[in-house]
Amino acid sequence: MRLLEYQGKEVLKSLGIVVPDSRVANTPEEAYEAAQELGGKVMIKVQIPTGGRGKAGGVKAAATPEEAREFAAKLLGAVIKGYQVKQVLVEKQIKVQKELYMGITIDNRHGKRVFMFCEAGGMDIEQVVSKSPERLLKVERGAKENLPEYQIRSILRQRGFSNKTLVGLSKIASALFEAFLKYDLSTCEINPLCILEDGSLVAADAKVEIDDSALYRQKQFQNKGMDTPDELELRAKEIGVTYVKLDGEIGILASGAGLGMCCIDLLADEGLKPANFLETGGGITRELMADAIELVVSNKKVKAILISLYGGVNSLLEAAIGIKNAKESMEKQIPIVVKAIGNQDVEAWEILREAGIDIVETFHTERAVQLLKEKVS
Amino acid sequence: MRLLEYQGKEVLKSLGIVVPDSRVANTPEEAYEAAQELGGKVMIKVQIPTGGRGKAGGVKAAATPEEAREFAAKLLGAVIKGYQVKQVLVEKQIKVQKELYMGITIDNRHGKRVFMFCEAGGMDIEQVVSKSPERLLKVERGAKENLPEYQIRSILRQRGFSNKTLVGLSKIASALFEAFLKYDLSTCEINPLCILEDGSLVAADAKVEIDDSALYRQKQFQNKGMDTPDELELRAKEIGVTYVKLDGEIGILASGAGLGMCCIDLLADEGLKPANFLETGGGITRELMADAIELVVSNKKVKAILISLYGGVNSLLEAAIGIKNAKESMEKQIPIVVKAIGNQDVEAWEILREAGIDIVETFHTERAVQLLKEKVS
Amino acid sequence: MSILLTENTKAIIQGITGKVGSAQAKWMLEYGTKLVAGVTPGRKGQNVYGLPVYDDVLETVEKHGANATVIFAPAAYTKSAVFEALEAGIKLVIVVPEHVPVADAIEMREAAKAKGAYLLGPTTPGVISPGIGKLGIMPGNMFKQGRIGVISRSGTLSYEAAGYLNDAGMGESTVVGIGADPVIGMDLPDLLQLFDEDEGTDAVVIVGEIGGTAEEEAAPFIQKMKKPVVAYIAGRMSPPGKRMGHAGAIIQGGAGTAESKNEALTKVGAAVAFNLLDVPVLLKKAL
Amino acid sequence: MSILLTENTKAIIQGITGKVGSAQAKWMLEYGTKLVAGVTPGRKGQNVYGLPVYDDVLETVEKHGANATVIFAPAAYTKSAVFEALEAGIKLVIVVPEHVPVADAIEMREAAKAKGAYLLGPTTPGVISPGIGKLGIMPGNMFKQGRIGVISRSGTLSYEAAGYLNDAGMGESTVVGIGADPVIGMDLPDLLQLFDEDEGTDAVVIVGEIGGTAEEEAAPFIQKMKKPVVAYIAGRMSPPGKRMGHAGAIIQGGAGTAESKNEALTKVGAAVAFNLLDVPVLLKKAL
Repeated sequence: MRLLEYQGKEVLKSLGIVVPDSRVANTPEEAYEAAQELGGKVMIKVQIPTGGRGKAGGVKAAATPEEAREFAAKLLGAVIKGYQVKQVLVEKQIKVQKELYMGITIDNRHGKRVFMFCEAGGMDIEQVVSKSPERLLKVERGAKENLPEYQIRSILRQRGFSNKTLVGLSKIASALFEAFLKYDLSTCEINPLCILEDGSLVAADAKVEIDDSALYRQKQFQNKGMDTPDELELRAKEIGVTYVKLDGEIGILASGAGLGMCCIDLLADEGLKPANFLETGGGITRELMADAIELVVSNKKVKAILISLYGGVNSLLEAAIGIKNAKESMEKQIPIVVKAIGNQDVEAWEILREAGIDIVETFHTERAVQLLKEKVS
Repeated sequence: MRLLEYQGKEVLKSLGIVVPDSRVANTPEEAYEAAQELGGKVMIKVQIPTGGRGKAGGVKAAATPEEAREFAAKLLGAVIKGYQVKQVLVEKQIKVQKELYMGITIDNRHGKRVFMFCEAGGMDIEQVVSKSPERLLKVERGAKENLPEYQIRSILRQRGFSNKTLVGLSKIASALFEAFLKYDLSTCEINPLCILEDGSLVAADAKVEIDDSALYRQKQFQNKGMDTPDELELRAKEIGVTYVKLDGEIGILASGAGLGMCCIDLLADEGLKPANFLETGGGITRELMADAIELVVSNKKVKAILISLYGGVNSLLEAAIGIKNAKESMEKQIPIVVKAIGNQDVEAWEILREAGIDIVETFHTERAVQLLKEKVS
Repeated sequence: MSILLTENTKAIIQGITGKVGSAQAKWMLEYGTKLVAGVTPGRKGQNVYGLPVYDDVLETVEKHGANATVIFAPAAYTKSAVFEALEAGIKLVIVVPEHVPVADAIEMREAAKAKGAYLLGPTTPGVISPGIGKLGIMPGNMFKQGRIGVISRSGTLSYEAAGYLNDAGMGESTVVGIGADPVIGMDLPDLLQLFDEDEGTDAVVIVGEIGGTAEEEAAPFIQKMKKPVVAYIAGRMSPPGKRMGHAGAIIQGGAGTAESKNEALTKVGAAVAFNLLDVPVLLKKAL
Repeated sequence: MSILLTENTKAIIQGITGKVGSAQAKWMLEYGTKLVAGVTPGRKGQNVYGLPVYDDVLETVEKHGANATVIFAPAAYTKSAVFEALEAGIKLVIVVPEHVPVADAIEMREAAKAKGAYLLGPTTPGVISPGIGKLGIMPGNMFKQGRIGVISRSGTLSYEAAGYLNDAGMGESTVVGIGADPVIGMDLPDLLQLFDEDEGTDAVVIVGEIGGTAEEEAAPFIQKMKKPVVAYIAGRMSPPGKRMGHAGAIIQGGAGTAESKNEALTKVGAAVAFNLLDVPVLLKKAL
């Protein structure tokens, strides 16, 4: 889960890291008042949980409170990068001397945490790093290892920092790394980390992502971030399945993520476009199955459904009943092709056949795809 | 700093360890009410920061609320083991099937933490352990090492525990060890740790000591425990010196702990009894010295003073002025003998001589003791 | 012959008295797996389908010589169960649970490597050596004894891959679910080496998916292998930036695409299948 | 010759720009100690009595070959300063601060042992090798070059002990303040061995105090030593249960009495002095 910028900055503040003075505004009037309080010259920044806001027009510099109100009025309610803007951050402008990059992430392949630092921060960090990878400092740490201030002090000293700036950077780096461990973060970036004219350091942005699987023990972050703007994805969460909306017309339901991706590939090979990715996981009940199908067809573009299942702990009988029930309650009948193999598959086929649903009695998903192609063409 | 029993039990409760239902009472009437609420049969336990309360008559079993009031009336205000009783804990009586001992301490010599467990808990644990040391299970852990539940489960299983009791003991042990690290404890004991008839575990007492040097980062324990009952020791804390009251007539001031102990030994060899141990530490100022002497002579038994100092960072000039000032403001003049060696000692001797104070111009503390002996005999 | 799960494996189940643990124990036993005991703290003395239950893993090692474990624990307790197994000396740990915090997975991975133990998962269907046994939740009847080693990130796709192998009359020596999480216990080269050294395996199939760089980083090792490798990467038509079910299955910042994986694998001589259907065809060519 | 602090020692001071750090730097320099630099994060480029100040310890190692450090830091920052020194490769760490949490001392001790470094303190006056230099806060003029090694828990008593040695015309090779805290960096046997191997030392004086079991546990090692050992334990007339200034100086549950220490030491052939005055007498007998 990615925190909104202002939530991420609250985390930074709690670590003693300085951020620009700011207010969250829900209305243009609040933005006006905030700008007045902050001395007039402010940044107006949309609060959505994704990067590239600046390039998408979601960040504006206002010279007066009136301008702040005007920008806020334009941005609030607008849709930027798929998200409807509900709040803007009104932030005092700062005089920046130099922009740096600092971040921590996880190297999944090696199971390590990686501290990263670059003298060239700001919007073009990715370009800089891909052109000159040696400019990105990387420090790797294993399980439970910390990054004490003195370690990062020696490392950054070797890159030319000293005195106040060196101590400040080391404190921020060490605090950030400690928070990364403590809060189960999966990504944490300050970009840009600004050096002001007096040599002090200010975090001008904050990208903080928490490992979803660890939210149960990081209760302070519950109800933070922002829900996905897609209603179907929200509904999928409630049902307990994973749903990703795609552009095509063929609904997909698979009992595993790999199988789901495979279905998309196979459909594409036959010139069919998937309308979604949907993974049920292993715990299929009749209710879950019916709800999942209902979810898939609630996308009105869907004109046929491909279902590929393996029966494990839960028997395929449950799945079959769920599919039958879903079909019966469909407003408009569309072709459904089911491949179902495993626990009680013969009984499941019986039910599906009786319900008039097309089935493939082998494990071959590609045969189900071919049958589906016949049905829709 | 040692927590009072009820404060220690609050720590245990926060770890999910069950303790008997109880109330703290400041008056006999409160004890009566508490006993009523707790069902009548209660224990009345004086809340003082030391062990051996039971043997000293500070723990009584009351069969009725009236009896609880009566016992509380007797105990509140009484002096037990040198402490005036200000509060009693009124605690519901429990039906114990077996008493165990569990504790954690620090092995200073090896710099390790040691988890301890004994099947025979209760008041006589020390006897049991000194008779049959093999009955005390010890598990050693180094810096930052934890004691996970599964480790202690395997260890206690090998001592015959199983099922509910084994899981309960392991949970308590592991939680206790985690708290030991987290809260900078120096000692933590549950004795007895009771197995009730239904197999559940209840901590009937709690000895929790926090490392004084770590209190600055364990703010939740500030203002807990109980101040030393000795007014002079309290005053010494304010001044910034270490003072321990002893039984004799010779006041001692030394600029180091080792030197202070040495002074006691030397006085004893001459048949003189020390009235106190007082260590100033290295940072002597004239005010500290004068206050320290005033503190020493406020013990009316003191009939002479031995001062043994080394001058380091702070010059002996400061010490000499402090001694002179203290002497001038003494109500009753008593002999003072000073040995002072180090930074600006010659100048210091000059001042002391002029003030009519006896000095030894060498490092020999034993000569100062001899001179003192002449003065008092 | 087989890897990881062999004739010498004596396995336990941690969390055996739970609903999933006991059901899966039954299926593993029915498949003929040599299970020797189960562990659920507090349940010593119970019995699940004939398997004695203990309070701690170490006792199953002492009394039954257990050397492998399948873990069915809530995600929050998985790390502790894994550490208990590793410290008791268990050398094969199957971590079935999903939604284990990545921080815990990092610790588990590091501890297993330090102990020289094999750790599959988190989010693994487990391992099956057809004819010998199965540890995990793979449906036994999807597999057939044979001489092809299979390594898969996805459970369902490993069943599907085995189907095609069986159809082609090939069968599997061992099918390994490596785990679908971002951080997992074993690296591809570890498993490729085991298969390369296994007398019962003639060739290896890698069933991968988009996301991460495991396949790319395994390429140099594949080049050194004696045995042929055929790979299939699922998700070539999935859009970037979308997490396709598995936490690890996401194309981020241009990395982890099927193209980059296929290119890296082709370069070192692995045969890359466009579809699972092609896997047996490519295998026959390579053998 | 001497131990710990030798002709080859190149020391730095951590916390050199503080009030105590700079004053002590001056005294150490005046005594002739070879100090090469100081460290205070954020103060690089400054200069304290001719010593260059750096932001980090590693730079003093790289630029000046520093191999020893004296730490003057607030108790709360002492652990971090010690770890910085150890990780920079410093092999002699003098931890002057008092009131360091015991948990930190445990970590420091373990880290120093793991790195093969010598760590004195916390709560140590430091070490002095008369004629060579002093690292810490011992007043230099209390000591005289000679051939007796001294190990002391207490600062003031080490000065007093040296006084008696000097009076007797003996002098010291090295005087080591081992630290007065409950958990300290070095064990008596470590230091006894260094003295036993040192060509400049003829005999060793242990100035102990009540509390703990360090002297008792060192006894077996003393028995194996080539050189004579004379011991004095302060606090024989102190009552049990009272903490006599030092956190470690307390007789608890009957352990740590002067009697038990004297008995253990006598048993292995060490001469035990009743008073410091007797120390030179016993030394002359033993030599």
